[in-house]
Amino acid sequence: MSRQIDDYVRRTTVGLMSRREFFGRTTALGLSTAMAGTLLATSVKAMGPNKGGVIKAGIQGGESTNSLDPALSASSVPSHNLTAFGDLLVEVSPEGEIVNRLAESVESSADARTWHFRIRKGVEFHNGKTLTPDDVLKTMERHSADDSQSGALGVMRGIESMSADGDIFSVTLSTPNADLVYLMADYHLVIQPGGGFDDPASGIGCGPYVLEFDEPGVRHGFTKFANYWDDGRGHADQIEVVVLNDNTARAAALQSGQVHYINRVDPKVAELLGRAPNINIESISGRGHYVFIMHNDTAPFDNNDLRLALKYAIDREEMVDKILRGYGSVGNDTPINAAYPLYSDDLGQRAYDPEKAKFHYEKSGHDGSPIVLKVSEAAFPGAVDASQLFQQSAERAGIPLQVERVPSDGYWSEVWNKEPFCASYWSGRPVQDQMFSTAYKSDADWNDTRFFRDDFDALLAQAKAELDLAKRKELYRQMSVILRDEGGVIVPMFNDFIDAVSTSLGGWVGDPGGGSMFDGALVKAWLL
Amino acid sequence: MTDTLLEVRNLRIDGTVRPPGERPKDINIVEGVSLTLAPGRVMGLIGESGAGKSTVGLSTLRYGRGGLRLSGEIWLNGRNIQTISPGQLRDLRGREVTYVSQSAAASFNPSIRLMDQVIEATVLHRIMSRSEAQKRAVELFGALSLPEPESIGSRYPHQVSGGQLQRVMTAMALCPKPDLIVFDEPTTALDVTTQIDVLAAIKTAIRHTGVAALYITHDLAVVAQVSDEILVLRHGKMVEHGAVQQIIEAPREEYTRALVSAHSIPHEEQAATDNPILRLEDITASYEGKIQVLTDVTAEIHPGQTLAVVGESGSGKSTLARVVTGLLPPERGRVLFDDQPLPPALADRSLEQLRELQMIYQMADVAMNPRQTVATIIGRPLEMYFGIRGAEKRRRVIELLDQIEMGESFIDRYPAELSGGQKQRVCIARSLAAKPRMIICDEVTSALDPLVANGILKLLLNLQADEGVAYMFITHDLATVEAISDSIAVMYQGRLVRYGPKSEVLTPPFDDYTDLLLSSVPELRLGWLEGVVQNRKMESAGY
Amino acid sequence: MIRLAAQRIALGCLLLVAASVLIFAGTQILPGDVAQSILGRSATPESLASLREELGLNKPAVQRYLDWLLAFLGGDLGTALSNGKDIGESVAGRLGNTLFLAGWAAALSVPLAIFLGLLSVRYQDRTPDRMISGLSLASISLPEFFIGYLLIYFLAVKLQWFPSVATLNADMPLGEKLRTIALPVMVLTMVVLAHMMRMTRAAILNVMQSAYIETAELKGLTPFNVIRKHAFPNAIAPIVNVVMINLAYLVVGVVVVEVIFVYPGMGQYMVDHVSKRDVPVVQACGTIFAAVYIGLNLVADLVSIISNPRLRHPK
Amino acid sequence: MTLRRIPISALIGLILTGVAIFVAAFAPFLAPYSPAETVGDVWEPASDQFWLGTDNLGRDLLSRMIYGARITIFIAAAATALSFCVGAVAGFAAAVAGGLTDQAMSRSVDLLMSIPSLIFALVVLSVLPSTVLILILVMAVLDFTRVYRLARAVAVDVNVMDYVEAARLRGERLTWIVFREILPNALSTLVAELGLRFIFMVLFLSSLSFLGLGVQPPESDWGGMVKENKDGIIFGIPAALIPAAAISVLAISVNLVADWILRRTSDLKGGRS
Repeated sequence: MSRQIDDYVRRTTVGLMSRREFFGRTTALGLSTAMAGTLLATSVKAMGPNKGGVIKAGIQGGESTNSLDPALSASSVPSHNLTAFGDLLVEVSPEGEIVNRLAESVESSADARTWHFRIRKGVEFHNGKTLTPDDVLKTMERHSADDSQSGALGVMRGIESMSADGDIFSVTLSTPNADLVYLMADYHLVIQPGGGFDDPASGIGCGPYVLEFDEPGVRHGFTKFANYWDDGRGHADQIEVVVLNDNTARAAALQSGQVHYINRVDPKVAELLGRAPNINIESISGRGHYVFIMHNDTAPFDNNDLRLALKYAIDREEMVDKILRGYGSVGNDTPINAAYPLYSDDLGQRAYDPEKAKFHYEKSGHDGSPIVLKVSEAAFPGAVDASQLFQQSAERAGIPLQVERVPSDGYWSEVWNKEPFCASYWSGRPVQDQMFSTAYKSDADWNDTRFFRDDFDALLAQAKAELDLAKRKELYRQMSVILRDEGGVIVPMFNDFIDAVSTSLGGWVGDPGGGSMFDGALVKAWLL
Repeated sequence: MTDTLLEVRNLRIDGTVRPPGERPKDINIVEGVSLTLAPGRVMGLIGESGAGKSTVGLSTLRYGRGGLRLSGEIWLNGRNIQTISPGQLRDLRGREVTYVSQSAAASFNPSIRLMDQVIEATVLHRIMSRSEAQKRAVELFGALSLPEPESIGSRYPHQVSGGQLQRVMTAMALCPKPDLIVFDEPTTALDVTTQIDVLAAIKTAIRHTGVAALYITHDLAVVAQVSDEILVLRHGKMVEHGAVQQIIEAPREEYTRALVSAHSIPHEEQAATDNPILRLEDITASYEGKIQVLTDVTAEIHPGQTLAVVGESGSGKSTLARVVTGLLPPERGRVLFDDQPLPPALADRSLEQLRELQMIYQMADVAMNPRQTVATIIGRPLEMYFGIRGAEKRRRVIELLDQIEMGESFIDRYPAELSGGQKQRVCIARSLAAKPRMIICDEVTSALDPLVANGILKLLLNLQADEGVAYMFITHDLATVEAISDSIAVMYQGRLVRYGPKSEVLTPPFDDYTDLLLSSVPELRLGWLEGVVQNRKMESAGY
Repeated sequence: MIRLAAQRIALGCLLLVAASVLIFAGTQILPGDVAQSILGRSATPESLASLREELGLNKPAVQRYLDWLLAFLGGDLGTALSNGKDIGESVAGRLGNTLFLAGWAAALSVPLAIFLGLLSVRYQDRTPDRMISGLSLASISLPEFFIGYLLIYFLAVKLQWFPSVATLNADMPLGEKLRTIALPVMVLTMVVLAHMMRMTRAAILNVMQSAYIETAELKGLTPFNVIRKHAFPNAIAPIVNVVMINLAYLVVGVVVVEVIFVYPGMGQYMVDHVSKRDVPVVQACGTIFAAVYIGLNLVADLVSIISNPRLRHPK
Repeated sequence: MTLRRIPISALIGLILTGVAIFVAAFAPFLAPYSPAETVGDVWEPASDQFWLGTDNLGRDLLSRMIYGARITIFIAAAATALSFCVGAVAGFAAAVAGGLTDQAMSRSVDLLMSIPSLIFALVVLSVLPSTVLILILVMAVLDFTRVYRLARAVAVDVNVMDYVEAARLRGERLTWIVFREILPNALSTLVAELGLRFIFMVLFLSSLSFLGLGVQPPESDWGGMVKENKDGIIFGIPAALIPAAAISVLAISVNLVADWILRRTSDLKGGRS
């Protein structure tokens, strides 16, 4: 059997077998997914990456209006660029652990209010300047300024002060946050010389690749940075991001061998594409999830039995099957899944159960008037169809669900967060704390389920300050349980990130943070 | 060499017409035509339009316009050209037989210099080298008494006058030294004074080169001057064939006699009454204030009488009509209708004024809306001016149709379903419907065949007798003038050169222009052309 | 003739200015503003205000237009609001690509169209004519994206002869470039060919009615020479006219093709910036497009003036 | 005129066009399924359950084709009609009025035309709410310029005819001259043009929908359906080819009819000369 596994490992490493397939088979052989993951990872390392060559990626999500300013990066192409020319203080590994990048080490005070990052020495920017903690400080200041347009502005909130002295960069928080280090892994926070105040869009960082040409909306090319500090990255001599927003064009480009991988593969073409002998479909379940949200403070949804009834009345498997066509995983009515650090996999999975649904529905004493679900294609791809499935499965449980379709434009301003029961989408956050505090804390910015629970908030605060991972994990577990059993959110499924990768590319390790190895495939993968 | 150059044996020509949205159907154009022509002889083909003259002429080049189908035998230089290959046919065209068309202006390629077109065939068929051909062309230009024979070849068609073009085209036909030339109404489109020169030029050219010719025309007088024998065609069949003398002096066939005796309409001149219906007071007019086309024209028309305005193209006679109708307000002078000054501009005239002054056009088929039936066309003035509608209107229309000798059966036809003469009659009826006191007739007969034209003229005269309507009759054809006018105005370059009662105007002494004009009108007698040419030579020689 | 030509040119310039005003006005009435659409959902009032200030969006429109016009005439197209790049540079590259594509498409389609036109006149109402007009009818009626994807499927994916994605760049050797744009060129050719061919045919047939064609035939010229020497020269004006219209289309009308083949041309560039309300870019592109269109029509007019012997050789 | 007289090509055109219009008119009765509901798996091949297979969301392609015909033809027809009424009337008016009026109108049309239509449409539609009405308006505005030019050209030709002058001399009003003298003689040319414009509208609409600016989902014209299913093309899935083919067939058949009308009119000219 072990030889069997080794064989799979080898074939997967060199790309003869997709990771999906690999996990399927190894688990079939009785291995735990995690186990198999580490196996694969180690072997990949063992194989050792090939150096040289040119890797090209066909990426959706780029326009001729794109800028190289890290603060403005909001789609795949810009973030590909960031990973190419920039580096972060810390990163979150696919397995959810913190990896030090420009920070050699990270320490925090016992109360998790002050954090110290020891900045790596001898790191050089592409313009020849050497990295100093001051650059880090300036960068963070630029992103946290009040009038900053940075996408990371949100994560910078709650920072009281920052300072740089010696080779230490320190952050002081207004309230304790054990997860700060995760926040610092936000992909916008690329360290720029002088914080990029003078020329934010220069494209100069201390990443593995130097910008060669920048044609927004067309392509971005980079060449290997000779003095790059980390040998574990930047294997190819040159990399190129080709902007291919059109699905068909992307698929065709990969099939005709013009690019080595493409992102955002539409689930329905995934198999078709995978059938090609020289192409693997790489999909990994991320933190993004499709949801139906109920306002806990609005009748009839203020009745937990009704909420439970609806939660039991949805057939998650079917949805993953029909809406995601298998490229996704069932949800458990909590925004947290295995993609999060400190995830506890021992909450029981809630399944479709018409009996229980009927029971709770009757218990709720609802007057039997149709329950209106507002939906639009804008909520998430296939939302309308998903709602129709929901309606049918609910009907089988004797629950009168009425799907009302509303126009796509204005959905986010008029329906979402206003209507008591509608479809929606959450892209997820790097850590549980952030996810909870954005959407489920009583005073959260976007508490779109009107979920006001002091005990929940208390747990959140406690977890924030808890440095003992085991304890935090337990706290998070309790929170998820509360949400699952009493929350207003129905989470039928988590959608996968689907990439299609040429078999000529090696070292592919899916990252729950995002597709294309969290937009880092160009710098992490190599040509076989 | 045989003594017959060309022999046509019972030629038959068929065509196919494709009426819109209908199945195409075959029609016969020419049938049973036979003729023989000896080298150097000239045969005149004469007949009305549609008699198949041109078609027969072109058949000698085995050319059928619009895909006409030729059958029968056409022997040229001893071989039947019906049977030769396309290559041989191309070799025949432009070498053995050449063609001079009615409108040289249209027959020259506007974007190629004349010389290149004149010598094209000659060089193409390797009859001469380019330089020789050019030399010959220049000689021919001279022989055809064209100005600047050396340089005229380097001009473009639009830089040369119509009469000159016609001669250049003759030169083009003569250049490759063909055995036979087909002249297709070469002078019809020209003014009489120009026509005579071209005619003379062509005649001498033919005589000198000794080429044989088919001379196609509808004008007996013209053909009599140039040809040795005449073939009369009608409806695609031969009517009569004989020597010129015999045809014009002793025609056998009824139809031929009619042709010969055309233009003989008895009309007694009437004396001018005291108060004119229309009076033009020293009219001066010009287009966009630039080229002055009318200068100090003063004339008057009396009720129930006809003023003929004669002149060549560009003499300003049509402009005069535009002034009277108000389409072109004059710069100076005024138009009095019934002693009341008419507003110069059309827009300012009252419906009544418009009604009393009607107009008939030269081209009847563009003067009627092709999408309206005869009933609408004639009926419209009735309802406009008199508010007559419905059955009453229809009754009046039928009356009018009877008046123009056409009858009820035509009432629901479209113009396209009428013959040229009938169209013109409908136009007349339309103007009559307004019960006008005066009608302007702009070249109303010049687009028509002689016999048809006569019919129209007679009709107009009868109507004048019945309705007492006055005519302002614009024409370039002096024969017509003599036929119908009471008084005559001769126009030349926008001025009245001679004006007065018919009798005075047409009796000597003449001013130079009128003299030229009158003497240029072809007369139906042998040797007329030579005579005139002779006189002019002598005059120019200063005797 | 010179006067006439001069008039035409003057008119063209006038038209161009008018067009630029129209475009500017149009961009002014676009609802929503740049700042809003740059920042998107994460916009806060402060950041909006600061960005607007920074972009100078709070000057009066007329002044902005004049400033812009002067700069434009001075060859300075300004900088894109959305990514602060110099429009001149970006446009230069994009325009270059567009012209490159249009140029080759024209080089292929124009001669082909005229040849086919002549051919179908020569064999009027016979099999070749019928076939040609049938095919042209079909190609007129096919949506261009349809042709495009079919070509991609067969020539790029199945046979792998040509790349499906036409991302062109300056440092390619010419051969490589041609291979890259092969598919878009084919599509464009198909799209414009039919129209030009039909017009050529119509124009020549129209001339073939004239009497001097008969004269030429009666001189014993071969049918093809009749067309070549006598018909074609007099049909040039209308033919040039339709050619110009199609060239204009090749330059300004190819957004769809650009999308399909991801070709870095002007259209795509402009569309992106429209969605971002990037006024300066939209103005620049719009004006350039208008200039191309007006320019080409001007050429057509001038040709028809020049090719007219009456005007070339006055009496 | 009886069917026998119509040339075969035109007959085919007429029949196909008729079928399309019939289908569009009676869509609800003909369509086996609702165009919006998911009835099968994605991109099922044609079967006797789904005659044309299913589309990218597993909806019955045939039903969507039928409703698509309705939307496509309706919008294209409406836009054509609009642009024609405006364009023709304006063109005639300009031709008959002549002088300054003519100059002013023609120049402003030139101006409008000097802005590339697709770009124009993209700009306008990307900022205005994309409703069917606005779509029609934009398409009409862009198209009427061409109609105007043609109408004016034809009218100018007719306007110089003697019978128009005769009408003027008779003292007819402008309306009579435009509608009774000029219109009937310009009509056939315009009708033929109408057909062509309609095709351009269909293709233009499909381009817009293809660029995502046309009809908004779940409604969809044929062009939009091509867009929805195009991802399948490169995998040899015909779902996108069917609507595209439909567009072509419709265009061709209308073209055939238009050609025929054109030929008839030119015959008429030939008949008169």
